[in-house]
Amino acid sequence: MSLEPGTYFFSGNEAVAEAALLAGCRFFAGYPITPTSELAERMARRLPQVGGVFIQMEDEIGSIMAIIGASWGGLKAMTATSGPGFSLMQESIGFAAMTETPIVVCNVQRAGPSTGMPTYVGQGDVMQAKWGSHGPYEIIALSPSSVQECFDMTIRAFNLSEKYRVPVILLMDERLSHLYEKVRVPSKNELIIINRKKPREKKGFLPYKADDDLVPPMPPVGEGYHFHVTGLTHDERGYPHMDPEVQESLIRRLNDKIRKHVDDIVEIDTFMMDDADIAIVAFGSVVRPSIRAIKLSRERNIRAGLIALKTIWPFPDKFFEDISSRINTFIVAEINYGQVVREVKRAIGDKAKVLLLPKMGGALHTPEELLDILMREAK
Amino acid sequence: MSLEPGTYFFSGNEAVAEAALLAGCRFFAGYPITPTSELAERMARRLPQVGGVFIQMEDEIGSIMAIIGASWGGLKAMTATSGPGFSLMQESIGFAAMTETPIVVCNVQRAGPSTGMPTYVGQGDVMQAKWGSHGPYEIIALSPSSVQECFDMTIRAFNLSEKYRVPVILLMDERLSHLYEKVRVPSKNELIIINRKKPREKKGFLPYKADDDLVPPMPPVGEGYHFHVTGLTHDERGYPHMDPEVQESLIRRLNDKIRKHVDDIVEIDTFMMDDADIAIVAFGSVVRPSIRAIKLSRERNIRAGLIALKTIWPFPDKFFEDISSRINTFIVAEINYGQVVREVKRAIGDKAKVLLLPKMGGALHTPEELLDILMREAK
Amino acid sequence: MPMQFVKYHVRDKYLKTDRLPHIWCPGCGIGSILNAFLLGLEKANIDPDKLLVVSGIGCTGRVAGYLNMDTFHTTHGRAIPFAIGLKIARPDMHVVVFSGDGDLVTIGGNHFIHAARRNNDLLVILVNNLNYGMTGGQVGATTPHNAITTTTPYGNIEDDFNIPFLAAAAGAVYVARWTSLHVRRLAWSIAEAFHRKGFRLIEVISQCPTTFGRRNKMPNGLDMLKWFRDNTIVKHNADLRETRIELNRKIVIGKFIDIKDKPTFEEQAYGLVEKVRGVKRGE
Amino acid sequence: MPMQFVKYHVRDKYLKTDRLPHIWCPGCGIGSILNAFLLGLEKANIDPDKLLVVSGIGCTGRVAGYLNMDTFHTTHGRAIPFAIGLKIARPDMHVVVFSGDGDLVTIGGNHFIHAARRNNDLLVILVNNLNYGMTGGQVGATTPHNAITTTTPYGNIEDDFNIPFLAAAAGAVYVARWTSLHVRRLAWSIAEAFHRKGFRLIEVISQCPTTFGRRNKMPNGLDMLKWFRDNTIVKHNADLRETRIELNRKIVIGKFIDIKDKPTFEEQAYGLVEKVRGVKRGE
Amino acid sequence: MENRVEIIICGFGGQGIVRAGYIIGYAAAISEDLESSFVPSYGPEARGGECASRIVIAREKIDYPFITTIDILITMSEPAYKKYVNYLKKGGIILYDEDLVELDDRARIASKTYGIPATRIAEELGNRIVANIVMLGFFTSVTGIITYEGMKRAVEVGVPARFREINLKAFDIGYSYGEKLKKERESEEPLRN
Amino acid sequence: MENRVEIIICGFGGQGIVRAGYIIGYAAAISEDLESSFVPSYGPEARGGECASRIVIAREKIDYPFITTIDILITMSEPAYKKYVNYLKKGGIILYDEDLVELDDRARIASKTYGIPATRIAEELGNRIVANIVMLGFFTSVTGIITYEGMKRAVEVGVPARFREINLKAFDIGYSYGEKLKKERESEEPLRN
Amino acid sequence: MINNQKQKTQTIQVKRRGIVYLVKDRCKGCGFCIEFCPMGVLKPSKDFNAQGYHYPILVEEPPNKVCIACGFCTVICPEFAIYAEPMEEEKK
Amino acid sequence: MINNQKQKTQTIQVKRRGIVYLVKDRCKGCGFCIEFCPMGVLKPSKDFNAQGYHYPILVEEPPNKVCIACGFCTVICPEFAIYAEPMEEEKK
Ligand SMILES: Cc1ncc(C[n+]2csc(CCOP(=O)(O)OP(=O)(O)O)c2C)c(N)n1
Ligand SMILES: Cc1ncc(C[n+]2csc(CCOP(=O)(O)OP(=O)(O)O)c2C)c(N)n1
Ligand code: SF4
Ligand code: SF4
Ligand code: SF4
Ligand code: SF4
Ligand code: SF4
Ligand code: SF4
Ligand SMILES: [Mg+2]
Ligand SMILES: [Mg+2]
Repeated sequence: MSLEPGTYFFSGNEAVAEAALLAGCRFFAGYPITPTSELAERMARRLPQVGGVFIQMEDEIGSIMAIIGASWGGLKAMTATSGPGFSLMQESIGFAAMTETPIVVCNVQRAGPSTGMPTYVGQGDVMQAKWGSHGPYEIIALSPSSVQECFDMTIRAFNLSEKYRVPVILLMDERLSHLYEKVRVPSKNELIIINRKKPREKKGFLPYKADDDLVPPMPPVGEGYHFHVTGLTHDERGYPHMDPEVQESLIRRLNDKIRKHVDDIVEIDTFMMDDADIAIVAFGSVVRPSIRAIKLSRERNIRAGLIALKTIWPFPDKFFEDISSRINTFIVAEINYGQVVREVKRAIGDKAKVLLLPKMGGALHTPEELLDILMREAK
Repeated sequence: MSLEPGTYFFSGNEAVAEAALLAGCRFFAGYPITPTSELAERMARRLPQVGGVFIQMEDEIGSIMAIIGASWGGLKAMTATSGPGFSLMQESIGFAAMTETPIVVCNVQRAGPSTGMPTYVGQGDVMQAKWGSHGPYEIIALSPSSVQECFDMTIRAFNLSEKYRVPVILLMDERLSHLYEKVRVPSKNELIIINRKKPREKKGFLPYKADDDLVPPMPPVGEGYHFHVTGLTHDERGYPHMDPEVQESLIRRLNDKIRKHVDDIVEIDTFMMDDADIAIVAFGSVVRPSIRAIKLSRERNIRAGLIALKTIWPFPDKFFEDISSRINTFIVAEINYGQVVREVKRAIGDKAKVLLLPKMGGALHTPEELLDILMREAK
Repeated sequence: MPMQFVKYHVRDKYLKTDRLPHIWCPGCGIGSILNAFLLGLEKANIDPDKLLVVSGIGCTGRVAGYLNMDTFHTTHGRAIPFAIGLKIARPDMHVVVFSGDGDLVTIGGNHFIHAARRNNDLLVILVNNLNYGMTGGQVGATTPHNAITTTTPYGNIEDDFNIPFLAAAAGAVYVARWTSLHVRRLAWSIAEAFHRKGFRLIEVISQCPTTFGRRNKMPNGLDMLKWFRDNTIVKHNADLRETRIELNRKIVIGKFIDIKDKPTFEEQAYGLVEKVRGVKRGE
Repeated sequence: MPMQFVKYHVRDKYLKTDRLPHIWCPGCGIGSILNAFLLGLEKANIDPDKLLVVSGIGCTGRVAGYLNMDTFHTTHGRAIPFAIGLKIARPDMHVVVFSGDGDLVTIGGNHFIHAARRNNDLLVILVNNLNYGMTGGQVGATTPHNAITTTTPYGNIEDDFNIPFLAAAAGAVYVARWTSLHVRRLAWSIAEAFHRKGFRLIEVISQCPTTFGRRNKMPNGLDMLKWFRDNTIVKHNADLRETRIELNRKIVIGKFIDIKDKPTFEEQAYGLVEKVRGVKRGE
Repeated sequence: MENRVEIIICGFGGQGIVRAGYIIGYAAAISEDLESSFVPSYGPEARGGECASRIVIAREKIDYPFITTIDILITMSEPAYKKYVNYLKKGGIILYDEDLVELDDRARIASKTYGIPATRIAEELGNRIVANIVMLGFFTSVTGIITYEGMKRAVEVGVPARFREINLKAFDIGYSYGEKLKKERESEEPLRN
Repeated sequence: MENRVEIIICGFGGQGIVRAGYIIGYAAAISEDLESSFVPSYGPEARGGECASRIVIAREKIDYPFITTIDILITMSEPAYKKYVNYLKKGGIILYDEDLVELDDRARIASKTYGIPATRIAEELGNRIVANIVMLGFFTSVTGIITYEGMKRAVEVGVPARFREINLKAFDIGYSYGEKLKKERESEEPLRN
Repeated sequence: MINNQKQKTQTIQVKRRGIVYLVKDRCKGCGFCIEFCPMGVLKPSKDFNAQGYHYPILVEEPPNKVCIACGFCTVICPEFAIYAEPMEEEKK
Repeated sequence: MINNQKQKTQTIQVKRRGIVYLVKDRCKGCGFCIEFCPMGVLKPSKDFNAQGYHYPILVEEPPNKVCIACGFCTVICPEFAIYAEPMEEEKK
């Protein structure tokens, strides 16, 4: 009963829900919050149809802990929330990172901080997605810019989380969650589904001994592995071990398993970048007015292009380093007071001018605003 | 019954507690956690002696919300926690930022992520202190490197929070919290205590209309101001107002009131920087082996110096920009996998080489490790 | 005499009238409860300048914003801990927490039981509209078994909390339950509770026609009020094991608990100050 | 016959013996309770491979790490929601939550009452050592009034939770309380509870000589066990309003609640799957 | 149809504005071989108050799925009309419930305006709530952007099964009303020039 | 005293190792006009297990307040001795409870070693727990880093009031024991050269 | 007060009479005052108010249906739109 | 089992006898087994074990004080150090 291939007219929220089911998600635990409640509502209706379970927990902490538990129980699992709930989930995101639990967390960004404007768009949680929990850890964060991408990237989110045993954040925004667009659902054989690797043999199995890809196989429960999972610093057996050297090797591996696979993880879309000397950098729904602005600028003979970040974390440092020599000015358009722009600056150094075009929240940049700055900077 | 001037032998935890009382703190709400429980324990004993109240809440969320409430009730208030609790507090930190509530949050960093190594040092919460809550907001974060600084900077933390009506994070680490050193307690007239400004008159008073310093006076309760406080986007009256323009001006001001006062807020200690061409950048307890390493390097004719960050947020961009021309190499030594180093890189661009000397947690850098890298990089 | 058309209402002095009309749907019960609250305030003879009102997030959470007093609209689930700090800072003021069921006993359930246990000196008005109104009608911990909500499209498989029982088990000293139809008794109860001390809970069952009623065959506020009229039974001091709300059973309302002499947290905390310092506060 | 010195213990098969000795202090009660748990497991005839044990953070939270089974040491206060997800994923397994009082009813209190309400199919062993052991003896929601702890140096001004009452009010189907001295009855109770379904709570009052006992005139484990011996009274089906723990009153222990037929959350959730799909699960 | 058409349907909460928007978007995207996007107005602040659906329909992939200027304004309340008419493109079209909306001078910017007593028709059919579908039928007829069959299929999908019949009836009435009006207009046309 | 002296006191949990470390640090910082730092070993993992206090005493401000090599090792258990003796500086000093610790070859690195039956003395005084203070008295005498008065003041501050008397007694016994030992050594000294 | 419903149509002896006031444009037409007025003196208007709702008006004059200033409408109205006060002569 | 305390010194008729086993170095000397053995057959050793604790040893031989394999020490021991089993002949 998961979706038949074909064309659908979905909102971003709906697309994520349906893609999750196709990716194999069979458990959703969540707590209502604008602007993503419809995602949970669809899951509540759809999960029983595919043999899965929906549970509304008492809060967001309970929600994410329940999906972490379910993931260890063998189910692909997700939750969805927005700023206030995402903030509450931070402790548990660190726990999932530390225990290498595959989960998908959809965070639909609204205008913050605090309660802010619940029904209006924001992009203020980009840094939080990477840094919101304590201690050094890595996650993956993907940012779709159309309903089709909501769909595709949800499947990718599950795949990456299973492959790297890491929490994957689907960093949506309010505009997308409530935007309806056409979605093409691929056929079963076009669909790529990745599942976590299982231990090859039980004897001498060390639950936290990684393979060459730095990812350890994940043992199933109830089959006699007798493994222990802990958020304390642990050795390869999974036993707590309070020793700076154990910490050094565990934490380095947890981070490196993502950092060393940047090339596999990072996806970037570019538009008219071949001959561009000025570029807009955007992500999420801001990509849409940006495309329009690039088109308008080209009509005015401005050689502008667009860099649309589909993967935000790990940050595509190398991409920016490489491209920076060809570009005079990067304009980072984001609905916050400067987050991705810091990363771009760090990656590029002094090799090009980097400008921030911020919005505090509540509205997208208009194509005209973007065109204005392109025109101003192009000359 | 707060402390007499004189010399004391305090742990970092004790120094913070006593300084808070001297700064006027009369309410502490907290939840036990290693390595900062002794701070709460001292407050539990001391607060009743000075007429204040200690409450142990049911969790960290309750703790920080209680101090926010008490601050609106007119008391200077603080809480103390470590990584896991700090993660739980993130939603409320955003609320305090949005409602411009003066509070002090002491976060004693231990080795993370997750439960990690509770009794061992870490510095992995630096980025979290700035970005842990959703949406665009600013806080202030101070980082002491000796017990005397724990004392002095706690008073400063209260002063800055009152002056700018902003949450101030005292970013300690486990080494400091359990280190005992000599502390000089100044006399009453050496002590500078800042209190929040009150409205000048009731008539026509707009609770969120800022003065020229971008900080609005804070009305006391029970005196007929009839003000409303909300985490929703609000206009100058404090009324919820769902309008991108209101958001734009409110959020811009909340951020700018910190950004525009960087010069007042930032404090940096330097050591042997006058003629240095290579610099260690450190903060917290890592400053201590760094000083030693600089001394050792000088014996070997290496012109090394130390930049000790006392204020981490807002980040001292300008300081680094200014100094970067004189320095060939910055070595950022931190107990995480690269946080402050990103900021230094961003601030400096390509003007100097920036290296990270990371530790994953559990131990400080030794003076020898630091000396090694200085020797390697100096040639 | 015909209807007298006027510009002001007798309760206007308590309200930020420049914010009216409020955001609540036509037929919503929150307005009636707020109205009864103001009547209770008046009956209890409380000076609004000595009153602080704290709300969480939700439709009910908007109450604070309409009151012409010092008021606080906090975060979801955290009105109680905020109020705890506020009350400790100002033990001379009345602190009322006015919020929704989801806010106070679902996400905020832990603060609720701990505040009851500690006997923090708060008057809590809990508007139980049997679901999450603000976010569009999801199930809550107060949604009756089998009820339809947006996240229980096949009927709620969970049981709901028996809030008076829970509050009593946690230690609340005053526990009453009314509905948004029983506004007069509610007002009296509020007035009475103002003159008690410690953790006091008044649960008010209310209608949310827009999101709950609509999906449960009571599309209008009036339908739900009639349900309350026909399906409630007043039973003071009822056995609290019998007060769970079920769709096909009478809802028990009344005053269930009224303990007058339990010391509050604040009395004890400031008592400690006096004990430790050997002097009276303020000296 | 003299003492037989040996290398292995009869319960070793259940333990990760390479991790012994455990970190618990000499005279701590957690080891005895763990021991009784294993006896109960054996009595109930539970295959350890069909058992998942989840702990939170705290001294008691370390239990999971010593068991030679699939075990989970989660975050502070969150063992229950983790276990909820785990159980839903594997409804064929027994899921036991084994954790401390602070973990389960202080920071984790909300998950506790909601899981009881929902009747999530979990067996919860709550070790109540009247304080926070792991962090050095702070007050908890279970610390009796007037007791001395590191954060109540002048005596605890708060009242403690009556955990059985709270669990019952929230909806638990099996509620019992024993002490770390009553290990045999405890083991029987655990065995019995394994054969019930739904949210089952067994509270075990335990000694923490190091941080609690020391400050309350019972510096050794033995002192505290003697206190339990002399100050407990077995009263099955006791009136739960009478079961709060006070320093100078008898502690009521026994089996208080035992409801056998309430459907669990998992039964209903998978029942919904069958209803909606019209087929049995797995087809 | 031009390459890109931007439509707003507006009124107040409870008039089925969101559903109508969804149905148009769905009809374009699924029934027809077009691209479309749809954004409902959203949130508690809109309860009972003003409400709007924004639809973009295009032949090619839609880069920017939000409204810039309005090609077609469908309005079912006076306040909504007043708010949105300012964004109407010169030469755009206005459809309106003629019992609820009184056009003013600003409507002159439109090249064409079409009124229908949609709510009255719905009330006659026995349920005010189908006024939105009457309006959809009318829209289908007078604009021709979506075929009759295409929109009808979308209505079938977009309304709850138990209300399908009355909605399809409403749709047809609206459609016929549009057809009739067009005919009348054609004959009047010369006079208007 | 040299400019910087690094001291470790070690043993197992329950021997008052942390308190002893605090008292030395306090004595140096407050009673005397010196600088000092003190770091207790910490945390639940240490319960009943190994335990150590680290103290640095210096004439000038202490840049690096942690131990690098050990000048003075005070040890009250064999496992602790074995662990820390490896870090002892050549020419350092060892103080040890002679009933609980047996020095081995590695002690040769020390310039001097001083044994005292601190625990036995404490037991004779009626409470094992004051063995740490016996050791402090002994330390005061044999090292001379802190004056007798200075350390005594620190002991008064550092122990609970109701145990003050027995602790001061313990301190004096330890001190006298040291004085006696030093005298004996002095007479022996020539032999040792 | 709730069981007073049945008395609506009865003629009763009224002790005092009230004046009913309305802030017309606040009314959202919920009908609570109309339904639960013990005397049944209210009915919905034909007109709409500015918000588009049918607000309450008084049905008829004494002796059958008169406002007794019971105050129920005053407190049940969720919009702070309606209130009643005893007539002057009876106010004290 | 708890009230059995008083029987310690009584001579009682024993049905079965047990063998007591000890993993010596696990013992932390809490004394629970010693204190609560219903037969009072245990006492602390003079020696220390490797962890430095006095472990339990058996007091004396029959008839007064014999282990009856009641199993209480087996289950109360927090260290999984002591256990008792019925003697072979009685095992079944
Ligand atoms: C941390 C967090 N989670 C979720 C939300 C979204 N949210 C807003 S109100 C609400 C529930 C409101 O329900 P209730 O408290 O019953 O109030 P009502 O609207 O029914 O009066 C929720 C879940 C939020 N604001 N913050
Ligand atoms: C979020 C969070 N807050 C605080 C802590 C610190 N902490 C660890 S264990 C513990 C309390 C333990 O008490 P309890 O649950 O009663 O277990 P016990 O040690 O008494 O068995 C606390 C507060 C933590 N790990 N995480
Ligand atoms: S959604 Fe429900 S609770 Fe919220 S205002 Fe509307 S009727 Fe009231
Ligand atoms: S601190 Fe208390 S609970 Fe923890 S191991 Fe020691 S005695 Fe047991
Ligand atoms: S005051 Fe009473 S009698 Fe008069 S109109 Fe209102 S409800 Fe009816
Ligand atoms: S109760 Fe108030 S809002 Fe409702 S109909 Fe009467 S006057 Fe209007
Ligand atoms: S089994 Fe029973 S009788 Fe035998 S030693 Fe153990 S406690 Fe004593
Ligand atoms: S109960 Fe166990 S640990 Fe305690 S004394 Fe006996 S054998 Fe040793
Ligand atoms: Mg509600
Ligand atoms: Mg405990």
